[in-house]
Amino acid sequence: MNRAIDFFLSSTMRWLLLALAIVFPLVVTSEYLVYVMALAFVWAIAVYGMNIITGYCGQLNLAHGGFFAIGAYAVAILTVDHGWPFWPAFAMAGVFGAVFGLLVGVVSLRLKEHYFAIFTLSVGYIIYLLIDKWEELTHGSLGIISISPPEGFGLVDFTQTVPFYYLVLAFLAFAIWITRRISESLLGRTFRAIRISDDLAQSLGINLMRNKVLAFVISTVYAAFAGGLYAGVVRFIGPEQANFIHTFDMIAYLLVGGFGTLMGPLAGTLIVTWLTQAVQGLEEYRMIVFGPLLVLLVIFFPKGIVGTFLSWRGRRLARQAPRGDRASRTGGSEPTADQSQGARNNA
Amino acid sequence: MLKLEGVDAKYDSFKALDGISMSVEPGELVVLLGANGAGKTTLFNTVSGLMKPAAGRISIDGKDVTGRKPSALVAAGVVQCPEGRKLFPSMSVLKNLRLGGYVHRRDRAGMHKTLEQVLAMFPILDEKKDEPAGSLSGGQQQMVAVGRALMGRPKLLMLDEPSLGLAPLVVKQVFETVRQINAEGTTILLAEQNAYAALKIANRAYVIENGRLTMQGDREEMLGNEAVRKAYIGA
Amino acid sequence: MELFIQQILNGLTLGSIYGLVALGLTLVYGILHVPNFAHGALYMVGAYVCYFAMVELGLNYWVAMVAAAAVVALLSVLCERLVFHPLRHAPPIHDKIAAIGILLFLEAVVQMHWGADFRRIPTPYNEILRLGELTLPVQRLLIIGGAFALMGALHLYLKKTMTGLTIIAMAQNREGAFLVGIDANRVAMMTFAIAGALAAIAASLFAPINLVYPAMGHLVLLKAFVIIILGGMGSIPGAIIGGLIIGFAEALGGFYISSTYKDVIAFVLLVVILSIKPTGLFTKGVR
Amino acid sequence: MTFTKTIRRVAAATALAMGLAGGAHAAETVNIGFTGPLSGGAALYGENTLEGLRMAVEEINADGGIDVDGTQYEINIESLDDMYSPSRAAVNGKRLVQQSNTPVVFTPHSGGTFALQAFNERDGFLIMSYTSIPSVTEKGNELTVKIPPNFTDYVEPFTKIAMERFGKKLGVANATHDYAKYWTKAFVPAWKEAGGEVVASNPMDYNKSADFYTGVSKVLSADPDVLFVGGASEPTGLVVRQARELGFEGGFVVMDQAKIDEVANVAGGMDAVEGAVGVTPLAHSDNPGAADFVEKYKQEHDNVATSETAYNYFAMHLVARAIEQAGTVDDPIAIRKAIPEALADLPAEYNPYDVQEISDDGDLIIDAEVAEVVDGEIELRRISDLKDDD
Repeated sequence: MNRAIDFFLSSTMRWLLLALAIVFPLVVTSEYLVYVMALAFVWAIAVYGMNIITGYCGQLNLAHGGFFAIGAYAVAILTVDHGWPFWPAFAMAGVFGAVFGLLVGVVSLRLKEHYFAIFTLSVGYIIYLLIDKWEELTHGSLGIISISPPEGFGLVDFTQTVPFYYLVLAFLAFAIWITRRISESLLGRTFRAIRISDDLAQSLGINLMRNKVLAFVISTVYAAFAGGLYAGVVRFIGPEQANFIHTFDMIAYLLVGGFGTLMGPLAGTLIVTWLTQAVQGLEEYRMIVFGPLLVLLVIFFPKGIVGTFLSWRGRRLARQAPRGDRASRTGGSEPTADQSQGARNNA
Repeated sequence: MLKLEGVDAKYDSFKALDGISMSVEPGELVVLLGANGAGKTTLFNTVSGLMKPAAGRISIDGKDVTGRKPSALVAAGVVQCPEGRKLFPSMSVLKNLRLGGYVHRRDRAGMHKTLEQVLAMFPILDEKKDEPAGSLSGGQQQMVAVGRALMGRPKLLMLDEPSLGLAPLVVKQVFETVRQINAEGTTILLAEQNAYAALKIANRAYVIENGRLTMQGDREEMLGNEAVRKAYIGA
Repeated sequence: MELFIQQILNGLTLGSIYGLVALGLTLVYGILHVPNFAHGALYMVGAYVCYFAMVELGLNYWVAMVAAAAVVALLSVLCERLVFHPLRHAPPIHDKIAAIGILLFLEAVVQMHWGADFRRIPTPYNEILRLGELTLPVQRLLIIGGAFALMGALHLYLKKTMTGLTIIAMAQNREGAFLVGIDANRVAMMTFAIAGALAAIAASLFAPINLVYPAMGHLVLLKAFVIIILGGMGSIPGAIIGGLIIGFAEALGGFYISSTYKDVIAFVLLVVILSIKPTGLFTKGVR
Repeated sequence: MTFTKTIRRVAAATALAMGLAGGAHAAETVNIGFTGPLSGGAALYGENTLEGLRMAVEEINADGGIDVDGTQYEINIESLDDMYSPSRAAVNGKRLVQQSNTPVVFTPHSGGTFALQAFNERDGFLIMSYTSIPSVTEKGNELTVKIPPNFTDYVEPFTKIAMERFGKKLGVANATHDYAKYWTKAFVPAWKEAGGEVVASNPMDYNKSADFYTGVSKVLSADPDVLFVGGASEPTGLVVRQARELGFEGGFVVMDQAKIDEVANVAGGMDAVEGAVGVTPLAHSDNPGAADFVEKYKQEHDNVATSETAYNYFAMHLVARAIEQAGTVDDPIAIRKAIPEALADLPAEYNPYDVQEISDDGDLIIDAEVAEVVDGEIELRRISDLKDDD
C-alpha cells in the first residue's frame, strides 16, 4: 500500500499522467471532450500562477482574473489593431503581465491579509472597468472579434482543436515543471516561510517585500500567458473576461485541488471543469448544488484533494516512523506536506 | 477549591504541560513560581478554559470542569486576571469594570455594590473612570485588570504576573492589594517570576519548570530552599 | 447652487445605504475577522423578503421591512452556525471561499423561486417635496432619516447595553472578553443577526427607488468592502463616515467629473488611500 | 483498496452524469441547440429567449413534428447555460454539436455568437443569433442568421418624430453595454444630421448602477428637449421616472431594447412616458401574427410576452420549416439555403413581427412599426409610411 502511495507521488506518476494526456485525443472520439480539456488546461496554467502567490506564498490575490484578461487583451489588441502575428503578441502578453504585476505588487503587497485580498479585489474591478470604459484601446463593451489564432508550423494548424490541445498541453507541462523547480529551490522554501508568518520569514533574514513581489510577478506572468492562449482559442474577448467571477472560479479550482501542492491546481481544475460539465443538465439550478458543495469542501477537506492525500500519507508515515526507521524515505517530490502549519492557529 | 490531576496540555505536538497535579484550598494564597516559558500562562489558560487539556482532570469544589468553556468557569467563580491585562483599550475604565461583572449582569444591586468596593480599593480609578483604559499608565491599567477580575466576584482569583513591567514602587502597591484581597476572603493563585515579593504574602508555593511541577512547600520552606533562592530570588 | 445641494442629497441617500451595509460587514469583521462575501446576498434576500411580504402577502411597508429584517437576521445566524463557526480554526482563505459558496447558493435559490426578473417594491410614499429648484422625493428623505435613526439606535445599543458592550469587548480583545465570562458563540450569533437585519433594512429602504433582482447585491457589497477598508476594518464610525465619503464622491464625482467613471471613483479612492496609508483612514478597532 | 474503489465509483458516476446530460439520440428526434445565460445577471433575458423556442417546439411537436424527406421528426431543445460568457458558449457549442448532433444552435448574445463563429463553419452548424449587433453578419460567416432586424431602420423615424414634436436639443442618457453603444453610434450622428444638437451626453451603466439621480440630473442641467434613453425596460423606467421627478417635461427616444409599456409600468404610468418614441409593444401591434402570439403566450404565462420571446418563437418555426424544406436534419448549409423559401411559406400566425425577407448576409428584414405616446395612448406608424411622408 505504501509503495502505491509513494508511486502516486513519484515522478514516474507524472510521466504516466503526461503519457495519458498525450493519448487522450487519440482515444476519445468526441472533439468536444478534447476542447473542454484544452480550455481546462489553459485555466490550469493560470491556476498554477495563483498557486505561487496564494498557495505557496499565502497571499490571496483577487485580481488574478484581471491579469488573465490583460494577457488576453494584449494578444487581441496587438493582433487585431496592430496586425501583429500571434507569437510575438503572445510574448508581449507575458511582458505586460510582468509589468502590471510589478506595479500592482509593489503597491498592494505592503498590505496584509484581508487588506491585501480586498485591495486586489478592487484592483481587479478597476481592470474590469478600465477595459469596459477605455474604448479607444479595448473596444469597450463591444469586445474584440477575429483574434488571430496561433500560427502553425508546417502542416500543424492550431485552429484545429487537437493540435491546439497539444500546444496547450506543452505549455502546461512547462508551467508545472517551472513550478516544481521553484517549489524545490530556496525560493520555494522562502515563499513557504512567508506563508507561515511574516515574522518568521523576517527572522530568517528574508527580504519580505522583494520575495512577495517576485512571487506576485511570477503569478501574473502565468496568468497573462494563460490569457494569451485563451484569446488564441476562443478568438473573441470582452470585458466580462475580467469579471471577478473568473477569479473566484480559479480559487475554487485551487481549493479543490489543494493550496500549495504541486499537482493540486491541475487536479482541481480538471475535477471542477468536468463536474461543471456533468451538472450542466441542472442549468440555472446547478449553483444550488455547487454552492453548498464548496462550503462542505472547505469545512471537511480544507486542504483540497491533493493536500488531504498528502496529509493522509504524512500520518501513515508518522505512525510507522517509530517502528521502521524510514520516515526520511518518501516519494520526495511533494515538499509541501507542511501546508497545514500555515493555518491560522487562533480564531 | 481547585484541584488538578495529571493535566497535560499541548500546542500541536509540543507538550506545554506534563502531568500537572496540584490543589488550592479555600482562603489560601498560593504562588506559582516559574521562569518565562515554563508553562505558567498555559496552566492558567487551561484552568480558565481558554485551552483544552489533552489529558487529566480539573475540578472546582469537587465538581469536574475539565474542558468547560471560559464563560462556564467564570460563572463557577474562577476568574483570571491575565498576563498583559487584556483590557478593552478604547472603552472607558468604568465600562471595563462593568464588563468584569458580566456574569452577574442581572444582579444590578450586587454589581453596583462590588463596583463601589473596587473603586474604593483603587481610588485613582474612580478619578479616571471615564477615560479610555488604553490611555492609562501601566500600573493603573493593572489596577483596572485586577478590578475587572474582582467585579466577577471570584471565589478563586488567578493573577498572572501582575507585577510585569511595573515600577518597583507600583509593584509593592500591587502586592499589598493582592494581600488585602486575600485577607478579605478570596482564594488566590498567583503566578510570578518576582519570587521574593510573592512568597512574602503567600501561604504555599509551587515551582513549575518545562511544564512540570518540580517543587512545592509552604512559605518558610520555599524561602529557605537553596534552589529556589538561587533560581528565583537571586540571593 | 441648487444643483450642488441636489447632489449633496443624492450623496446622503447613497451614503446612508452604503453605510448601513458596511456597518454589518464591519461588525462581523470586528468579531470574527471574516470578510463576509455573502453579505451582499443577505442584502439581496432582504429585498426579496420585503417584496414577498409586501407584494405577495399584501402587508404594510413597515411590517414587511420588519419581516425582512427578522428573516435575514435568522438566515445570517444560520450562516454563522453552519458555516463560519465550523471554520473558525481554518486558514482565512477558507472563510472567504465558503462565503462565496453561500453567495452562489442564495442567489440560485432566489432565482429559482422568483426568477431573474427585475421586480419593484412599491413605496407608499410617492410624494415629492419641492423647495425652489430642489426635488425631494419623500422616499429618499425616508432613506436618509431611517438610516441615520438606525445608526443612532445601534450606537446606543452598543454603548449603553450590556449585551451591546459584549460585542465591542469581543472586537477589542477576544481573550479579555472570554475571561470576563462572555460567551463567544452568543456574541457571534448576535453580531451576525444584527448585520443581517441591517442589510435587510437597507435593502428594504432602498429597493422602492431601485429594482430588485438576484444580482443586486454585487456592487453594493464591493463598495461596502471599499468603505470598511477606508474606515478601518472593524471600526463602526469608520463604516459610517466611509459610507458618506463614497456616497458623496459618487454623487459629486458623477455629476461634476464623469458618470461614466462614477463606479470607478470608489475603487480608485481606495487604491490611492491605501497606497498612502495602508491601514485605512481610521485606526483599527471598534470604538 | 478503498481508495481505488472510490475512484472507480466517482468515475462511474461522472460517466453516468455525462451520458445523461449528453442526451440520448432517438431515431426520430432532431436536437436543436441553445446556449445562453440561464443564471447570473442576464438570466431573465436568456430565459425569455429560450421560452420562445420552447413554445414553438411544443406547437410543432403537438402537430406531429416535422416531415423530413418522408420521416417524421420530433424536435428536442438541448439548452445549456453559458452565463453570458463567450468561452462557455464555445464549450457549449462544441458539446451540442458533438454530443447532441445539433445542426442549429441558437444563442442570444453577441459574445457567444463571435465565439461560436470561430468554428461553426468547420464543425458544421448554423448559428441563429439573437443580437442586433451588425458585425455578427458583416464578417461573412456563411452559417449565421441574425434574428432581430437592424435597429438602424429605427434611427431616422425616431429622430424625425421626436424632433418635430419637442425640439432639437438632445440629452443622451442611455445605457453603456455593447448594444447601447452601437445605438448611440448610429443615433447621435443621425440626430445631428437632421439639424439637432447634443447638449449633454452621459450614458450610465443600467445594469449595475445603484442610483440614476446623479446621472439624470447631470443631463437635465443642460436643459435638453429630448432624452435618449434605453437599456433593459425596468431600469429605463427608473431613468424616465427620475427624469420626471427632477422636472423634465420633454420627450424620450427609447432604444428598442426597452418596451414602452414595460417602461411605463416602472415610470409611473403612461402619463410619465408621454412623448416617448420607441418600438411597438407586441400587444399593440397591427401585425396579423402578433395578436395570435400574445394570446398563446397569455394562456401559459401571467405576464406580457417580450420581443425576445416572440422573435425566437418565430425563428424556431422558421428553422423547423427550413429543415423540412431542405429535406435533411444534418446539413446546415442546405438548411441555411432553405430559409428564404421557408420564410415565404411561413404562416402569419408564426410570424408576429411580419418578417418579410432575409438578406444574403443573413439579416432578417421587416417593415417595423414605430410607437409614439400621444396623450397617454400608444399610436402606431409604419416605417414605410413615414418614409413616404418625405
